[in-house]
Amino acid sequence: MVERILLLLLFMVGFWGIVGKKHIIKKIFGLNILNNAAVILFIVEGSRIGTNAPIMEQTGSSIVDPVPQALMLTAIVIGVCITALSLALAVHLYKISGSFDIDTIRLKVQDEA
Amino acid sequence: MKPEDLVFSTLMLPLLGAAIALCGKLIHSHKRIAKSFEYSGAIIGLALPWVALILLGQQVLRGEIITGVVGNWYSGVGISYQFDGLSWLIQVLGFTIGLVAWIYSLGGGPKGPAFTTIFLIQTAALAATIITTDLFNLFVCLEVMGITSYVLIPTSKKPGASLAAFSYLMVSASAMVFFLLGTYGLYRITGSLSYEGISLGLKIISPQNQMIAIVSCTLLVSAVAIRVAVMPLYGWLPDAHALAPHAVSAVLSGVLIKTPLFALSRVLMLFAQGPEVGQLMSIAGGVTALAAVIIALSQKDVKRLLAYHSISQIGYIVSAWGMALQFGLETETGLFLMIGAYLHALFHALFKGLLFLSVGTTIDATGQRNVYVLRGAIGLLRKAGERVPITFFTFLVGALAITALPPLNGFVSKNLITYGLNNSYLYYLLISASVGTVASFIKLGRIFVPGTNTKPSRIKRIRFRSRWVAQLTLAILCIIGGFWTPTVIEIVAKLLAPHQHMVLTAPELYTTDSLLKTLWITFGGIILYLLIQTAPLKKALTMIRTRPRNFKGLFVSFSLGTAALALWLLV
Amino acid sequence: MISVILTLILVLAVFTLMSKDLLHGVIAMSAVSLMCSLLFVILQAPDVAITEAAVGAGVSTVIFVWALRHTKRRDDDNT
Amino acid sequence: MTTPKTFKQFWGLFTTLLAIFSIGAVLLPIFLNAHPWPTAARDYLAMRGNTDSGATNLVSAIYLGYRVFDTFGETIVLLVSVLGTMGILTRVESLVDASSDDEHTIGTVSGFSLSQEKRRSHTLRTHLLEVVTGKIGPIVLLFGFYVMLYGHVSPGGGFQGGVILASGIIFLALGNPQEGSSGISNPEILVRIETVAFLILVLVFFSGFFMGNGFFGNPLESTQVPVGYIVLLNAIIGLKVGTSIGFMCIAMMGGGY
Repeated sequence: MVERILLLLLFMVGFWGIVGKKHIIKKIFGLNILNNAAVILFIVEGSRIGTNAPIMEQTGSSIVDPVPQALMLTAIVIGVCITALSLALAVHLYKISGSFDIDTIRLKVQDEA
Repeated sequence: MKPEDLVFSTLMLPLLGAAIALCGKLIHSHKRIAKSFEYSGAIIGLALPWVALILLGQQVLRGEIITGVVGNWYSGVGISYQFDGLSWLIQVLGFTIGLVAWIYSLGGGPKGPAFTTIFLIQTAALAATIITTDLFNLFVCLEVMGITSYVLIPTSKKPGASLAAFSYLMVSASAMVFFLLGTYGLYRITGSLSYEGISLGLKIISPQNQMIAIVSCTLLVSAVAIRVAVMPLYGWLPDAHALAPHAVSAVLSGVLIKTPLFALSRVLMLFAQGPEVGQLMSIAGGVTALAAVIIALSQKDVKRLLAYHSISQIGYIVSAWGMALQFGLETETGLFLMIGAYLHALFHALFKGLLFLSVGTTIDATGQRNVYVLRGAIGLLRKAGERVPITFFTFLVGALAITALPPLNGFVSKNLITYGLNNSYLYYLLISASVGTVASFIKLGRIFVPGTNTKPSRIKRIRFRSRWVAQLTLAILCIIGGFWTPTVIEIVAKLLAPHQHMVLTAPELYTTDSLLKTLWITFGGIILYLLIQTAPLKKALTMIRTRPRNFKGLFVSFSLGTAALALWLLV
Repeated sequence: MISVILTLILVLAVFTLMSKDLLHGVIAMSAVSLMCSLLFVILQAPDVAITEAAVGAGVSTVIFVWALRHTKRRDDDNT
Repeated sequence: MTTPKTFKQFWGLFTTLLAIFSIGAVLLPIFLNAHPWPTAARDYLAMRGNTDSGATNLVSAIYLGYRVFDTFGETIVLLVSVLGTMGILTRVESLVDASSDDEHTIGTVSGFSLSQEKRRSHTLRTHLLEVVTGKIGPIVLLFGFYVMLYGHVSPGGGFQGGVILASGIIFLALGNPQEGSSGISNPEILVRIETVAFLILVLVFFSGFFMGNGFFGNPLESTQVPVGYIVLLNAIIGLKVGTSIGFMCIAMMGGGY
């Protein structure tokens, strides 16, 4: 139970990073945390039904559910790709506006447009 | 060739094309060979799937639904798919616009093997999104679709485009995490990821799990609604669509915002709450249609005006779609509304694509995007090398189609929707939105009216040939879409509901009643246009245009919208 | 055990968002990833643990550091 | 003038908290869900997973067998992300150089080199670093290949091995005094391997169709070694991922390290 509440808090921290922070790199941190929270949730809950890793070296052992693990491999990689792209965009925005603050960037960009 | 293989060839061929086009990147020294790689990739990816689509079309018209598991693996773990009439219709829409937009991009728009690769991958993702019946696979498809658009938007090299791409990325990537959580909730209570397993599992869940099912449904719907850009969640769209390269804009607002909507209808059919969601979405859609058109009226950037019209038209589609879900496809009204929603999606893709491309050509030639400044575009285009005013003609076709004047295709689909809605409050919302549409296209059309620019424009000679091909293709499709209406409706009805032997009486569209209505709407639009020339309204519109918009608003509206949807379903 | 690691992750996450020096934030972010992968090892998910360690703590840190090298490190108005 | 500012700040804080807590309230039932985790898929896989795919590592069996379509999508996301990052990177560089501005092209990635003139400083490149990384690089590469090719029996697989491969490539690039002009750390060669690996990956998914097992099906299903498919996919994905991430990192360092 404690873990679930902690995970929810972690998720909310990530969301706070995206919504509350003006700094765009911090927003990307927030997105990362958000993604991690979802991944941990899947893995923690999926491991409750077994005791062994899903590698069938001996038959008959009680393994954890491999499905969420396989799904999360995909989710982690997609998360990193998104992070890479967003960082590249952030650097580009910094180069054209000289700031990391999202509101300042919006003002600068609108001036130029 | 087995039908299962045909289904997958519609998405594997674009990917093969993408791989081939990418090989063109390796050969820098020989421009010719690199080009030939790129073009052959594009032909494999955008033209060959049509063969598969035609073959598949014969099957789905017979009412066959092709289902299975990808790669014939065990269905409890593997990814299941379903190819039915809806998939076929959406793929037709996607490949039409994809092919035309790619041809346009040869003349003006991003170039190079990398662009072609990403463009083909986007098309493949569209094809995959609509055939998958697995929640996690839908997540992956939506992510692929998203990441291609985040990459394609900033290729126009405008500073604002990077910001638009960044906002879109942040909001839709975090929405996709919510989608993942929705998947989690459903997997946990039903033990399955495929739609079939989920719908079986949802029938036997205990009452205390009912709430989890509802919340999961909420998360899925709001994550997809971000992509569709219904009213509270639309904030990322105008900048992204206005600042993207023209060909990409055409695809983005033609196809990319509609595919998730129709994929969502598959998901919603699983839930008992589907009709309620449909009801809320239809209200949101109606409000979107009217509000977006008012904002569109206030814009001065040509492409941003068009982008707000995309939101407005998606409002039409969403309200018809939502009402269709509310009534259910078994009923005649529901089926009609779904046909209207699809036809409007298709026709909107055609005429909005056409408008984006024509206006894009005008912008490229004249270097001016301000509605109030640009005048006499026909003459300027002639100076840029266009002897026959083709761009003006295609713009005119698009504008007349979007304002729903007969006999163009917009008239058909809009009337179908209003016929289906039949005097509910949504009907009046949509009618008043139509009036606004007429007024704003009169405003936009003035760029072609002879006159002198208030600012000197730098005219650039551009290459017209591939642009003409693209624009004329879409214009011809717009014109012929208005004829053969009964046949088209019959086919779409057969595809959307193959197992109902309902005698569909296609509504007579060219009645004096509907023609008179169109006349009134047009008249109202002209009046409204004259009204917005007056000082107080001008001031009000400027206030609307310069209203504060910020990044945070996107997220606040997302979370509040999600909470509202959850409350709506729970109470 | 799981709760302890999760608490640590939570603290690190808050630190990441509160840090004045973004480089500290990046280091904390990769520590979050490492803690995650430790958690996954405990939870019998070795594959995910390897991926998280390689991708979260490795590749994404490299990209973050690259981004900071091209820009500035400090978050001046920490709001 | 202070009142509106504080009001604005207050309003901002209020909306932020509202957003966070409303989303938290919506997510509460999802996170606190105590329904027992479903075991149907686990039980099936524990019984049949090994014989279906031939892989001992059931996560690999799902990742590259049952749900290989997802993995393919993920690989595509990586490809597009690297292409896009490179495109933006060239733009960032061109902002610095204020040079080439040919219209509407996604920058071709070949514009990057580790060549001497592009580099601004050599502060971090010491002799020690060159020797150590140059010697460690091949070992890391070997380890990467091990993780990659044994993914079906032990933890690891194409993607994880690929990332290790990428770090080996970066080590070699750091250790190579000839600025990556030769060997595997040459960006040109990396791009070539990446592209060809992607083409082969697509063709492998076509192969199931040619063998009559449908796209994404196991072409070796009826043979003695069904696991060959997973090993093959691991190898190709590993090469693809390793070269593209390695290339991206080298290009990022290209501006000066």
